[in-house]
Amino acid sequence: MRATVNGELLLLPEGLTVLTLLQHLKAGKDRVAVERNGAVVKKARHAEELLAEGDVLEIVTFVGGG
Amino acid sequence: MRATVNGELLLLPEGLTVLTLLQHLKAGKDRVAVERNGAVVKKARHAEELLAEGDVLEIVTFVGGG
Amino acid sequence: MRATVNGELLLLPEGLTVLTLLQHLKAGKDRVAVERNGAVVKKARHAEELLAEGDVLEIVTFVGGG
Amino acid sequence: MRATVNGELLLLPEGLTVLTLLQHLKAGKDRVAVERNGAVVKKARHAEELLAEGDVLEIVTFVGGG
Amino acid sequence: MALMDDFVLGGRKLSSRLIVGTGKYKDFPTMKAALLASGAEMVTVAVRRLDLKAQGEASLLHWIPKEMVLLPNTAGCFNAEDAVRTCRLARELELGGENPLVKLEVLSDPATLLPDAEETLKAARQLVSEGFRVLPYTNDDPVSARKLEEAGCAAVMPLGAPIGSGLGLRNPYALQMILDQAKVPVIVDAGVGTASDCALCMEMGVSGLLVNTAISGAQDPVLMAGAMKLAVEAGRMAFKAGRIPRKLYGNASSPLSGVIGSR
Amino acid sequence: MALMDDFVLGGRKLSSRLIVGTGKYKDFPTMKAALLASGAEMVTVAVRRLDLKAQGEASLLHWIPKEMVLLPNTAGCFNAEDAVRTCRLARELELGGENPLVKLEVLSDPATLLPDAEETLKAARQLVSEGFRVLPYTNDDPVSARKLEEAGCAAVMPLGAPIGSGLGLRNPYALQMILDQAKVPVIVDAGVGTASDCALCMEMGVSGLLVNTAISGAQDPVLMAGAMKLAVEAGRMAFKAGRIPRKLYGNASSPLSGVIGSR
Amino acid sequence: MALMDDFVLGGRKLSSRLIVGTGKYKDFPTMKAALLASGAEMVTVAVRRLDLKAQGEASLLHWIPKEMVLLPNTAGCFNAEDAVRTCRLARELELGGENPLVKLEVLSDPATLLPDAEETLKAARQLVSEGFRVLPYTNDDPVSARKLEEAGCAAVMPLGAPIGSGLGLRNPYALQMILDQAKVPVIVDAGVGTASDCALCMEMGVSGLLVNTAISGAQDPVLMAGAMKLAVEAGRMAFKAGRIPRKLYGNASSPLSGVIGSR
Amino acid sequence: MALMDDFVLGGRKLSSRLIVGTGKYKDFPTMKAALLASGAEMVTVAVRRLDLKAQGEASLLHWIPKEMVLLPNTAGCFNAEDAVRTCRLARELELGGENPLVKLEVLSDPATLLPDAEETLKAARQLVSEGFRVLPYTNDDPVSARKLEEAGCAAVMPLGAPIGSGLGLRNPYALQMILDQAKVPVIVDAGVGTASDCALCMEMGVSGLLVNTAISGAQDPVLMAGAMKLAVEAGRMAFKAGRIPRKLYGNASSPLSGVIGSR
Repeated sequence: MRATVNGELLLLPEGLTVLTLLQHLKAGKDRVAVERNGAVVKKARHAEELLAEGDVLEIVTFVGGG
Repeated sequence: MRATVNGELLLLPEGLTVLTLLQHLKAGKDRVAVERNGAVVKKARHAEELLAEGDVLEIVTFVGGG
Repeated sequence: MRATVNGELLLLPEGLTVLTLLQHLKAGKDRVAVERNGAVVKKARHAEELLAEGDVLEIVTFVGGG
Repeated sequence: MRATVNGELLLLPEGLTVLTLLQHLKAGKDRVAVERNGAVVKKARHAEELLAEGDVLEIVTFVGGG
Repeated sequence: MALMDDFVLGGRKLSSRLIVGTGKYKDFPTMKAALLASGAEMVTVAVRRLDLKAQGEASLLHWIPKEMVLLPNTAGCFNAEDAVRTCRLARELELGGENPLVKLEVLSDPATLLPDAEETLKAARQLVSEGFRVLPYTNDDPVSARKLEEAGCAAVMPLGAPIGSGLGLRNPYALQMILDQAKVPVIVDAGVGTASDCALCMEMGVSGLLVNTAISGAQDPVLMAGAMKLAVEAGRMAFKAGRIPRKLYGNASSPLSGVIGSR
Repeated sequence: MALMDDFVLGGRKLSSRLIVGTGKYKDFPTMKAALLASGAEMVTVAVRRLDLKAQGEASLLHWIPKEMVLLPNTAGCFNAEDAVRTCRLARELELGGENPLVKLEVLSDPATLLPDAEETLKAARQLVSEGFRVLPYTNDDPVSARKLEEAGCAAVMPLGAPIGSGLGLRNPYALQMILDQAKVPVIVDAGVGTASDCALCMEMGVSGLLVNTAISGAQDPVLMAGAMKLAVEAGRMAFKAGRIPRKLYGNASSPLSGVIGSR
Repeated sequence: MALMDDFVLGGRKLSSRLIVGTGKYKDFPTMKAALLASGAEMVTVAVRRLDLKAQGEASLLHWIPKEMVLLPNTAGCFNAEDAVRTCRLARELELGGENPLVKLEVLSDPATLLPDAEETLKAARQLVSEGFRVLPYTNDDPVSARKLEEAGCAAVMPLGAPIGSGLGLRNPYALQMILDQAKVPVIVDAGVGTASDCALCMEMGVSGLLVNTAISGAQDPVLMAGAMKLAVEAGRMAFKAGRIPRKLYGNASSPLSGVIGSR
Repeated sequence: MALMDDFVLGGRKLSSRLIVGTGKYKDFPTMKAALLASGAEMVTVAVRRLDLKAQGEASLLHWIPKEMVLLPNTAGCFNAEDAVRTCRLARELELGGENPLVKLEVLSDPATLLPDAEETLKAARQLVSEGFRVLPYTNDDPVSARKLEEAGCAAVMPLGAPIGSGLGLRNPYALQMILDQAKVPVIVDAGVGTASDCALCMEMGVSGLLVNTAISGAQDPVLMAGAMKLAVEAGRMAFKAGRIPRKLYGNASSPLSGVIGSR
């Protein structure tokens, strides 16, 4: 399955949820937030939210800024 | 016939055109422009443009300004 | 005996020294310094220094200043 | 005869006056003023004023300045 | 010595870089004398309701030298719509003309008299689409200026300070940024207090200035108008002449050598 | 429009309030053109040793318009005695004259080129006693200025900034105090960088300015000279015209009443 | 002596009036030391894409003292929509909270880094409607500030000068007008260069300052953070203490009477 | 965080760089509280004739904390001779001491309260020859400052502005020149109006400040004293920390990459 994650087109296993995607990307270490096709996916729904072909995902975290 | 001219409600004779209104108001001496119900009435049409009950007219001229 | 003390002409008893003058003026309460006829009289000499007719004395102390 | 002119020690013919010195130096072209041993020599006296051994002379003119 | 560098503002070729207002003079003769003393080729006028009671009153236009270009403004408007309507009437007052010039001025409130950049931009877009040549009065925010230029305005006219404040150029940094980016003429409008304010702005490279209160409100308006005329020319010439750099330690203007008594 | 207010400086009646220097020009023709463009009626010159090697070299004086009054200076002197000797020679160079004018300039050191107020005062007292009309260059300390005036100087000439720095008027507060107390003309000497600096000083009420480096060092000295001329006139006229007061909140220049759409 | 006057910003009670950024430090330990030295109780953080390649990299949050309130910003956004999306993600990152605080920053372009007032206002209206407590970074135009306040922002944060410029408060007149009208806290955001800039703004009556580059870019960031802390407190205290008026002529601090030698 | 950098002034090691005056307080308790709040280690006092009529009146010295070093001044003296006599009396008042510290202040006139540089220099030379450690109050002329240093003064104390004017540092250029050349401590004496003035001077690198009216004349002198204390420390720390450079165009404090929505 293809999806655009943080601006890059990735080839991903089928049937991923937001949660398993984050695990797949080893993005667990940080506090992150996820936007799927322009809408935020609440943490509470990470386990259920299934990804689909062509999804556009943004995975963000806090960095230094002023 | 009643019309609002420059913010004042006036009682006017029937059948006035923009041109005769200006004469009636002795507003000839200055270079003026007329707006009728929000739209400019071109000088060329002053003689034809008939006023109607309830018209809102603005008659303006140049004054000193910065 | 007459002497000018801090700009004022005073009539003083004969035989005053700087020390007895200060006592006479009840000027003991403060830390003071004395100039006689333009020259400082050191504290050590207050007891010996005899005043003379027409002396010009300045008795000063510290006051608030910037 | 030796004299210091404008800071330089010069060997000069005997019997020069200020006037002949200026001619000798071809200093005629400009408006100049002359100081001899610290004192100005008025133009009127240039012809009489005889130079002496060891004189210190300053010959000045106007230059651009602010 | 005169410097020959005309500039084009809203399609008009101008040799004077001082535009003056016609407001707040104690009488018309004084105004006329000041306009002439200023050497201005373009003067601003306001559009207002004809006073129906004032019969046969002298008209402003009789007192403005014929050769001066009229620049109608929208002063007094506090929203885009009123400003647009005012411009349409101004065009009619000017007896048409293909691409009428207007000074767009949309204020935020009577207390500060500061421009409302948002409404000004809205009005500018509409007026440009109707063929007006728009000279917008704006704040000193380089972003507002850029948007007005992108909207097709014929110039940008940032304030130096609030209208009538006489504070001069409060923020040269902002003006410098506006100048760095602008491809249309930059005119400093409002805030000038005295002649040196004009010279200073011109030296930064602005194309011109628009002044009213500083002239009409001076104790001697005609003399001040003359002062502003010279100051604008002086500032322009100094800009062209290329000033010396600023440094903490200077250099002697007279030679330090050849001094008497030295060895 | 021209403003008629001559002033008297060291016994000379002048209508131009701009005095210019003759130093540091790339060549004499440029200098002459700049002097003419400046409209100056008085120009400063330095007194230096004749160059005994330079035969038949063109003379400065051939390039200074005859109608201009020469103001010899003592630039390059670092003590009172050298300055006094230089003035005596200058008097001789000027072919006498009852009360010769001199610009007294005693500097403290070549690095800062700042005036030595103590030595300047000493020299001023001596020169006045010898009948000179002394125009002293000084710092911007009102006390120095007062002492020079009390010593009988014909004017006081405080710096705006160090010679050749181009920083303009660094301390308007000090200049204001000097103006408040002075009964002789106050001339701002040194520090000017560009035209607006001149206008600004004149608007404060100084009698005139003395400028050299800002003109001779400009990329186009002749054009800058013209700019300075206009700026000085503009500043003088603005001073006379009486500027509007400064305030944080301004006033409308167009009437706020009679706007369309209002009730 | 400590001055007790907490203030409330976006629902948070703060005793420190200095908010600091976390950007551009050479390393996290330096950042943490500077944050502690600044005494700040609120720090800004940016929201950025997780770097998918950087495995196990240290996280910013481990280096920010737990007691400090995070203020996520929308830096890097150049339009309202991106800013709104960024705030929604920030809310999620902050693990909810009823009315999350955000620093709204919508820039016009990477060259000037100036705020786009139009887009900022658009985003502010949307965010307020979604329950955010919005602290908007804006230009120094009092009209923009008023509109943001009317849109329901919890504060207004005008710039002192462009981000990272270090120019300090370029236009105190504009800031004064913003203060005169504002009913929400006014925070000066961006432009500070050194400690005295902070003191000066606080003395005008602003509620606080937001500083990043002036600290992280100093040669000794930790020492500068301490300097800013003291300067903000000093400025606040001076504002409360009521300064003496400015006048050209002063008054003696020592008595002029009772001097020796007098009559 | 505290910065450890004591300095030596007239042989005294000081950790506080704020010297305060004791004049013009509404009462002694307020003065004492302000002295303590200021953190000063050295305080100025004036020498005046004892009031022969005021029996048993409270003495100033009872209200000055014992640990504070007294710095007697010659305020009120208008010529060198009176100043020298006053210093000799002050030495006696201080109960001797090998090399007594004095603040030399010779004023020109009661109207401007400006220092008379000529008389000050004369007095300084005499006092140094008598073994005094002289801290002279002077104008902001770098040449005066250099001569006082050459005369053997232990520091130079240029004014920021006239005594009691509250105008702050009027001429930073002059102060910079004084700092560039001085090998003794430079203390800004007089002119400070509020806390930011202190920070600004310290950031330029002066060794300390002397403040009186700005504290005693504030609406809340004790609070202002505290503000000045912090501002002086803040300014010193900022000077040591090394500020960022000023530039017209800034730099982002948040990374411009990694923004959502970008490609």
